[in-house]
Parts: sequence; structure tokens; C-alpha cells
Amino acid sequence: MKTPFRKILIANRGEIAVRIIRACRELGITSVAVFSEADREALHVLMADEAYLLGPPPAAESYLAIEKIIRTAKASGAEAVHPGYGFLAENAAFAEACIQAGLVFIGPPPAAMRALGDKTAARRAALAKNVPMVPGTTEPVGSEDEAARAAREIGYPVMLKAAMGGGGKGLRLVRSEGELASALRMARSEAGSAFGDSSVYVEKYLEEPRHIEIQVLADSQGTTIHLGERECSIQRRHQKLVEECPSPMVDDAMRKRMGEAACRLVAAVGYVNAGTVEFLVDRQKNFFFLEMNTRLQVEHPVTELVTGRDLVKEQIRIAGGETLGYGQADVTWTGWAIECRIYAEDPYRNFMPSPGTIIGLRTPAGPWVRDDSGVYEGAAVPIFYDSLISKLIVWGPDRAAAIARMARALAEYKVVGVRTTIPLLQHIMAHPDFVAGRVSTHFLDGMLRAERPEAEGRHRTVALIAAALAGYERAGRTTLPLTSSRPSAWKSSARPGWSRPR
Amino acid sequence: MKTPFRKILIANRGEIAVRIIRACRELGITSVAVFSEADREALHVLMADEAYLLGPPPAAESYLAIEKIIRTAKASGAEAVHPGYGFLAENAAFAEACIQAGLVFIGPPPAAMRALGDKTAARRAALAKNVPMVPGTTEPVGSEDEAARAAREIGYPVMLKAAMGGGGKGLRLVRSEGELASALRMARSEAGSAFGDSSVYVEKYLEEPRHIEIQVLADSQGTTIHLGERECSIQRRHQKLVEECPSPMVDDAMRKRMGEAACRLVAAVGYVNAGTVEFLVDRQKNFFFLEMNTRLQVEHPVTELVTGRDLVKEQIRIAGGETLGYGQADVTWTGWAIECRIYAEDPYRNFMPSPGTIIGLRTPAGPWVRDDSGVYEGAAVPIFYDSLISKLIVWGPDRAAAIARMARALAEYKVVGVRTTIPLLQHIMAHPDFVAGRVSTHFLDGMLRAERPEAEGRHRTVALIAAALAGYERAGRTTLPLTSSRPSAWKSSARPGWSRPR
Amino acid sequence: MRFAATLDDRTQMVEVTEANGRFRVTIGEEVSEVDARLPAQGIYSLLIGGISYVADVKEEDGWFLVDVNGESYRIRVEEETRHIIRTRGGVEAGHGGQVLTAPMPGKIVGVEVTVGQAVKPGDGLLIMEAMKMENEFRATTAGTVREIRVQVGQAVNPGDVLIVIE
Amino acid sequence: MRFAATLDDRTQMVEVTEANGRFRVTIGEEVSEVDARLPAQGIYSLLIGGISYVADVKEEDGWFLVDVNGESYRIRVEEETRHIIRTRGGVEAGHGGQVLTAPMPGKIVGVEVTVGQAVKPGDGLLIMEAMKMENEFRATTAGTVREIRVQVGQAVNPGDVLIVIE
Repeated sequence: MKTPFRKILIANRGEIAVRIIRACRELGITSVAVFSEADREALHVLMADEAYLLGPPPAAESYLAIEKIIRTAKASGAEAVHPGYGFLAENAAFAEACIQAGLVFIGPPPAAMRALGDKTAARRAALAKNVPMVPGTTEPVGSEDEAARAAREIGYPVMLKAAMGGGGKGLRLVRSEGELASALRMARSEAGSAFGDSSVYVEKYLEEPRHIEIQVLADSQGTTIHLGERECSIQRRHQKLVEECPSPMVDDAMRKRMGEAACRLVAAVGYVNAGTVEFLVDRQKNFFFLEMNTRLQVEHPVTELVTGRDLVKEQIRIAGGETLGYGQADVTWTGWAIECRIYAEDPYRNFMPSPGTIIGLRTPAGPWVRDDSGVYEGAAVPIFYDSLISKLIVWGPDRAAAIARMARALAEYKVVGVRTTIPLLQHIMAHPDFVAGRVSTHFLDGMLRAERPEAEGRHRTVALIAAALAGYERAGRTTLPLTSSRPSAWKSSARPGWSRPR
Repeated sequence: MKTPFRKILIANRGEIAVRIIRACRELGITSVAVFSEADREALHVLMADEAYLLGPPPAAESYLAIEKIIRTAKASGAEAVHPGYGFLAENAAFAEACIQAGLVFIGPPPAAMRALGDKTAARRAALAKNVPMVPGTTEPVGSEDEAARAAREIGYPVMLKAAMGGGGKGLRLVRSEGELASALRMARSEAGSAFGDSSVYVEKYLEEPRHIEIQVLADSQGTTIHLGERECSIQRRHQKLVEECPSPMVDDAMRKRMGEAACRLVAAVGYVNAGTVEFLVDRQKNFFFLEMNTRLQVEHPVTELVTGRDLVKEQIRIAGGETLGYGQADVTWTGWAIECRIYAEDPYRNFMPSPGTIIGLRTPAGPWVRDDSGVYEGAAVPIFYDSLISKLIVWGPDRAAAIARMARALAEYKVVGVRTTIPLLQHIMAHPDFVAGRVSTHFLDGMLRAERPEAEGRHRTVALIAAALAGYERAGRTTLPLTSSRPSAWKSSARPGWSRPR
Repeated sequence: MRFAATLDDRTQMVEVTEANGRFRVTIGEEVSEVDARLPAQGIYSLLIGGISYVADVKEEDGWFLVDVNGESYRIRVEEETRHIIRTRGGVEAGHGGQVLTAPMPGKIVGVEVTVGQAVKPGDGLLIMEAMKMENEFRATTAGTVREIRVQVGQAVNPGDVLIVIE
Repeated sequence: MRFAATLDDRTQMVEVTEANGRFRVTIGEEVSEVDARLPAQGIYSLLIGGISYVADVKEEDGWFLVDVNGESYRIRVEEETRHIIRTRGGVEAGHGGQVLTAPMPGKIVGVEVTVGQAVKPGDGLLIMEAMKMENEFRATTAGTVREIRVQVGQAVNPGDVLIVIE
């Protein structure tokens, strides 16, 4: 593969920055990381070829600081900027600022971003191209009264949605008029702090729908194709937790219809680069346009493992002006991939974020297991950013094999120091409805309601034994042979003055 | 997938035991590990569902102790035994002992093992089925005089080979009669201690051949297919270091011819389960039968990633009496896979083994990277066994992408505490001949001769800076801010009495 | 050596004895022979009757957090004599109220109650922003709001008392 | 603070000064401004002029083994004064012979020379079995075998002197 750029700045952090650095390295492209003061020792800083400080920890002063990022890109000699997802990835003003500074923005043209990234504009575009849609307002609502009128017209339950949003932020479900005022306030406040725009619109809320999305790729020569669907119905707080490709619900005919609708929509606005068209699907396999994400998706790896296409490399190639070099007929889907998102959150305390230091980490490996992580043993999970620490992705020849492999990999995953979603993900993999492919966006709430949050108690005695031995050690019984004949791994390399001061 | 067995004992250690444990877990089969006194804290013991001590560290008293292993298997309630590779994997007496004890041996029938595992018998079988062969003795040589006569007849250079051998042990190249006596003694001694049989035979030595092997699968209902070739020419001391699938030399027609020859050979002796037929290939694409490995191969993962077939699961299914369920026409090859073997050896000191404790370990991850490891941070590499600590395998859509990905992954791999082959593997991935696919079994020797063993010195200044800072720290300048504001990861969890005594 | 081990509000006596490099752990009537190793810090490898367990043990606020096969337990282990002395002094303060403390650093973005207000379980008390998400804290008991120690816009640290309900 | 750093038989003076949480490291004429962190034990993250380096540093027998981007360096760092005192006492014993020591635990399976025998570089001296492979050790200089301290079948430990050539 030839190299479209010599140097790329990655305007992001965490696992996605690491993912992009890896693609750059494989393409022979120099990678430039940026970081906030909280991230000096973050994995993306350690892994990049170059790294520059942006500013203080709050995103507004670092990862959202457009001017600083562009100044750093120019000073480093970068030719292009990859925004990852989140932060500035769907900010058309940032894309424009890159272009004005002579940098290639690795993403769609600003006009296409505006046409599809703004959710109300996207709904108008979908309407124009006969893409089926969920009833709702096509413009942001102004006053609380206006919102209440719209909601009454559509009929409760309704969703309040940030016009510039994504990633589950600025979203609120409202089941009755009494809940509307406070939900509107919270959605606006979240939208404002996450996206710098507090516009909110109203949409009909479908009961028990599936969330299924289509990955599209478009090059600058006008070729637009899709790479099939992802099933993303397992969500908590409207944020995805488990994704798979293909979807257990989608057959070839449905994939073709959904894919064509997605391509129609993005082609209409001159879309270039990777993008995702999200649909809600009801039990009768009717699909409704939900929104467009004009960027790389968190869950892109499941599509990669099933199609064999490296989406980040495709993004870079397309941004460099290359043609895709293949068409819709060349895209094939082999086997089944599942992704589990490992968040530093306590799933049994209402997904409370669990920042801190990862003092112990064992990652799963072996056949067809992929760990896209943004941390390492000793790394901090700062309080300032999203709590996604890693994505675990597996491939198998069929769905059952993929689920069994994911269960195996999750059992190997150990994170000490912060709480994670791993125990919950293990329960999902073992849940009869999930195993049978009977999922909807309500799956997780239902499962959590039905489940006892405590440990099942199978290993109660073993836990007591381990704790008693730890107590025995702590009591200073140093004659105990809880040690092998070889010297302690860490201790033997720790000398006075070598380790950090406490 | 249904489960052919409830419980399997794995008569092995290291990465391959871990690989088999993972397959068992995904199939819902209880895994039973066995271990020597040197391996109480080895990864396979930690990962298995059950683990039983066999005896003292020397393999003869533990991993080669047939009676102890069978007694343990019966006592644990295991229904089958997986031998991995090495140790007892090609020992027909062990297979028979398993069967007599009522255990299923996950491998070929003892008769087929004898017919093909003994290298001289295998040569007779190959002769009978018109599989082309390198000239040599079909029987082990007795006296030194007999060896000398045979070598003269064949013509120097010749190879001395252990009749029961594999894995590069008990092999010696002899270029002239003067070298014969000492080479014969060493080959016999190594063969005796590695395989319990010091028989050695003589074979013509081809100049600059490639080592290409065919993976076969045969079920107990008589279906025999092949999964294509592996290119294994990058060897040191006749032990493989880098393998790929497919081979840059092999086209569809050649793959078909080699595959058919391999199937012909194994079908003739009633072979069942997975096996590998090794060939030497000259520059004119003539292939010569070299030997048969009647077991799982170290490098099986490259075939897995390109065919999508899980060879360990196939072995277990076949041993359970299941049919393959697919035929030769269903086997497809997609993209390119490369494996690098990470040995605890110093490649620049004549591959001197480097046992010790792994005090620091960072493993590569991310897209299409598979790490099949037998160690963890803090694990010991004992002096008693093979020094293979991990296999790194990558997949890419084509060879160039796979090489770039392997180079990226190797750069991420850090092992502190023991020397490894990683730096050498990095040089191989960057070598113009390797990149061009111009390899033979002499590639590595030639490359090592041409190369300066020292560091290239690109990062001399950076290394001096790091050392100076380490010296500054050691000098007790504890005011230095070589630490972030967060507490030291390891130190914060280390309490008096908690850590091991020194 | 004898310990008092507390798990799920239940305290049991546990005895650990050591012989020939192995351990005998007695919990109530149940005796386990344990081959225990510590292959890395905080990671216990236990072979009990041939079964291989790996337990991650982390100490937090005087409790051991023990993870075994995806199950998590929070266990307090005290030397038996110490436990007897401590518990003879009276049971731990257990009353009907709720003291809401901050579980992590964050910013208060909303207070939904006033001092003197009666609340019932599930009532919203306060909204805190942390890690870019708003988290609502609810009452776990019925009672009256006695104190509100924070105000909107204030940054809080873990352990800070936010609201007291009696 | 000034150090003497020895790499590849060459010793250079290196000065480390510290200001505002950063380091200035001077090697000969070359001055580097370094933003250094220690994200994990023995792993240095260095930002030098925007370039991000990760150096693994391990101490072994008084030397630092430093790995940077796949290159390995063995560097001795001494405080300058100590280095001056040590080297003033005379250069390290450097003579023409070879003292063969065991680099790892193993078993001697063959001795190929006898005391008094003349050897030249490349001559086989001894065969040791370690990790199931036989490894032959060869003479690195010409000389005469003065001592053979081991015999066939003997187990040896790292550092044990095996053969002395003068």
C-alpha cells in the first residue's frame, strides 16, 4: 500500500487514538499525538511517534481547543488530521478550520457533515431521499411549551435528542408530560457541555426496537458502498455496550434494502469517507432512519473482522484522494464478530463511573481475540473524559462460536483498581435471550431488573479462603511459602530510589 | 457446536497447553492441566479448570512420565488426552497406553503414528504412494562406519536426523566426512534425551531449499482433506522462527499437487486427525517429502487465520468421532497470515537460551494481531524445557500488509528480564529478501552473517539520556518529578507483609 | 491463626494453619487443604482438591475485595482477638438515616431537595456530573433532609458528605 | 549532577539538571530538554523535542540495560567523582586470556580440551546442555588451557568458572 500522507495528527485520546496510531504505523505514516495535562502518561502518548501538550485537563481547554490543535498540527508538520470519534469528530467548524490551515481533515467534507451530522437537517435529507423515518420534529424545539406541543402531537413516549449529539449524550426518554421539563433541562445541559450546542429535538419513541446501523464508505471519485450492518441493541443509558456483525435479524434481502437506503442518503449530500447510518428496526423488520454519524464508529472493529477491511486505513486512503478500488460486489461477510465495551463503570451501581488507577491488568488473547485498549497496567483513568478503557472483539465462524469465544475472553480479562462492565458483559453472554438473538434496546434494562446484583455465591468459600490467606500474610507470617523459589518479580527489580516516592 | 467430551487432560505445558485450554473453554469442556514442580505457577496451571502435580522438573519425571499422566487422567475423570506438540505427542506407546486405559487419545491411531511418525517408515510409505523424496537411507544407520558408507553413497553434504525426531532436535548437517563422527554422537545424544530413542538416519542435503508443509485433516469416516501450505523456510538451527500461510512461492496448481500428495500419503495408512506433511522445495518448484508430523504443529495458527478453521477444535471433534462436515471444495484461503516465534534466547549470542523471570511484559494487540503466549508478567522461564514463550500471529489482506502489521506488533512487544528473538524478528521483517519473498532455509544464516549484532546506534543519545535519568533516580534525588500526580501503581497496593519476602 | 471473616453482614471464624508448604483453612465445619501461591502481586493461585482457582485480592478501606471467576466479594478479615475486643465495645452505628457521600470527584449540577423536606426511597436528591455524564442520586430510606452541605456548581471529592437524611 | 556514562568502551561525562519538572541532559556538547515520566517500573517515557520515546531500563550487575525502539544498549552510569576515584586506581584487569564462565544453569555433557593444550580462536572447548539443547563453547583467543574446573555430567550455575585459558 502506498502512503497517502507522511505525517498525521490524531486529535483524540484513549483507545481510538491508539487504534489510529497503529494504522499509521502499519502504513509507514508518522503519528502525532496531542494530550492534556491529565494524559501525559496515557497510552496514546507513549505509543505515538510524536506527542505535544495541548493544555489543562478539561476538554474545552485541550481536546476541544480547535485553535491549539491546528497550531500543533502545523508546527509538527502534519499533513492531515484524524479526529477519531467524539470530541471534534463531528464538528464541521473544526473540519473547515483544518482545511483553511492547509490540513486534510480525515472525514467527510464540512458541507456533508452539516447536512447529515445535524440531526434535524439529516431528517430532512432522509425525507427527500425516501428513507423511512420515525415521526418527530425536523427542527430543534425552542421553548418548553414548544417541546410540549410537539410531544403531544407525536404522542408519548418521546425522546429528546441533542441536534449535534452522538454517543448517547444529551438524550432523554420522556414517558409523560410531567417528566418533560426536567428532562429538557438535563438534555440541553448535557448537549451544551458535550457538543458546545444545546439544541434539542423531539422524536417518537419506539417500544422494543432494535438498533441496527449500516457502515458506508465513499471515495472522492463518487463510489459509495456499504459494508453491511451492525447490531447495536444492547445499550445502557442509550449508550452501546455490545455490538455484533452481522445482526441476527438481518438476512441478505434486508441487508441489501438497508444498505441501499444508506448509500442513497449519503450519496445525495456528496458524502466522502466512512460514515454510519443508524436505524431503528421494529419487530416486523421495518427500519426507520434514526441518525447519521459522520465519522468512524466506536464499534467499527466488528465490521472489520467480518469483511476483512481495515476501516481506519480506508479512511486515510480516501482522505488522500485514492479510489476505493473495489465495488459493492466485492464486499463479502465471513463468520461472526462481537464487540464488548469495557467501561470503567460499576454496572451494579447504575453505571457509576469508576475512575482511578489500573493497578493490575491481564488482557485476554489467543485465537481470534482482539483487544483494542487505551490503557496499560499502571495507567490512570482520569475523571475528565469518557470511561471507555477498552474494546474486546472476537470473531468466530458462527454466532454461537463467537459468543463462546467472547465468554472465554471475558473470563480471562482482569482489571484491578477500577470497577468495569466485565461482570455484566459476562452475564449478557450467558443470557438465554442474548444467546437466542432475541434482543432489543430494552434488553439490558430488563436483564438488570431481573438480576440480583450480588455475586451468585458459587465461589464464596474460595473467596473466604483467599481473604483468610491475605489476612495471614498481612499479619506478617513471613515464613509462609506463598512464594515460589524464584525471587519476586517486581520486588527484585525494585531498588531504593528507583521506585517512585509515595 | 456440541461437546464431544466433558473433560480433557492436556499432557503439555507452555503456550500450547494454554491454546488447548482456550479451545476447551470455548467448547464447554473442563480442562485438566498437569505440571512439574518447576511449573506450579505456570500460566497453564493458572488457566486450567483443574491442575495436578506430576513430579520433579526433569521432563522424564513429569511431562514424559506416561504412567503418571495416565493415572492422573483416570483419577481426574478425564475422557480424553490432548498431547499438544513435543513431549509425548508423537509417542505411539503413549497413545496406546491412553487407549488401553480407556482414554481417547486426541491424535492419530497408534498404527498410523508408527507408519508415518518414524521417519524411515514414513519414507517407505511415501515411496509406495509415489510421493517424491530426497535421496537417503530408509533405515536408521547402525555403526559410524555404516553412516559413513551411506553418506558417501548419497554424497555430501548430508543431514543426520533422529528417526523419532521433530522440532529441530537431533538434527546435524555434515558437510564432509571429517565432521561425521562428532555430529553423529551429538545427534544421537540429543535424540536420546529428547525422544527416548537415539536412532538416526542419513539424508541428502539440498542447497537453498524452501521448507513448505501441508496441513491435513482426516476424520474417522474416511474424509481426508488438506488446508493448504505453510512456508516455514526461516529457520535457525533447523528450528522454525517465522512461518506464513500461504507461501509466496506456491500458486493454486502447486498447492493442489502438494495437497493431493499429502492426502494420498496419509490416507494410505489410515490416518485420522490433524497432521502435517513437510516438503523441501527446490528453486524449480520441485517438492520432496521430508517427514510427517503426526500431531498439531507449532505454527498451526497461520493456517487457522487464513482458512477460518480452528484446528484444535477440529482435532477434538474428530477424536470425538464427529465427521468433518465439509470437503476439500469448502476450504478457502483469504488473505495472508504470518507467525513469529518469540523464544527466550539471545539471537546475537548464537541463540543461547535465556531462562529467568519475566519482570516486565507488554504484549501487542489491536487489529488482526494474535498473541498465543505461555507466560505472564512475573512468570518464570524454567531451564528444563523448550524456550518458546509466545507466538505472535498477524493477518492482513495481502503479504505486504501482513508484514507491515507484524513489524508494528513486534515494535509493541516488550519483554524485560530475559533476552528474546524479538529484535532479530524485527530485522527479518525489514529485510529486503524477506519482503520480496526470496527465502530459503539458509536465509537466516546468511542474514546473521551479514549483520552487525550490535545496536545500530540510531537511539544512542536517547539511551544515554534514559540511563542518566535512571542514575539520577538511583542517586536518591527523590525530589525529581519522574512521577505523575497519581500514586504509583504498584507501590500503592504494596503493603508490608503483602509482598513476598525477598 | 484464627480470624474473624465478615462477608454479607455475616461473621465467621476462619482458621489458617500451615504445614509442608500447604495450608489448611477451616471455615466453620468445612476444612480445605490449599496449595497456595502468589504468582504476581494480589493474584492468588489456589489449588483446592485439584481445582485451579485464581483469586484477585485487593485491599480497600480495610476490606479485601476478592474476585474469583467473575464473582466479586467484599470481605473483612480481622484477627479473632481484635474482632472480639472491637465488637464487645458495641455494634457498629446502625441507624435508619442516609448519609450521601460523593463516590468520585465531580461537580454538583443540581440539588433536588431542601432542608426539612420529607423524602421516601427513590426520591431524587442531587445530580452530580462526573466523567461527562450526569448522575442522579436518590434516597435509599424514608426520612427528613437534615443537612445539605453542597451547592450547585461546587466541585466535590470522593468521601465528601453531600446530604444527610435522618 | 554529573555522571560518567560508559557505552561501548567509551566513557562520556553526562550532566543532569532539573527545573520546572523537566530535565536538561548534557552529553558532551549536546544539550537535550527532556520531559520524563515513569509510567511503570523501569519504563521511561521521554518527550524530547516532541518526539515520544519509551525506554525500558533494567539494572543488571551494575549496568543499565536500555531498550529503545528495539535497540539495546548496555550503559554504566557512575557519579563522576566515583568514576574518577575508581579509574585513577588503575585500569580494569585486561589481559589476553579467556575465562569461560557458565552463562546459565546447565549440565556439562562434553569437554573437548585438556589442561596444557594450545587452542586458537574458534576451537571447541566444552559442550553444555541447557534447555534441552546442546551448546558448544569455543575459544575466543589463542592461548593455553590452564584450568578445567568441571567434568562431564556436572551441573553448573551461572557465573561458575568452567575453563581458564592464558
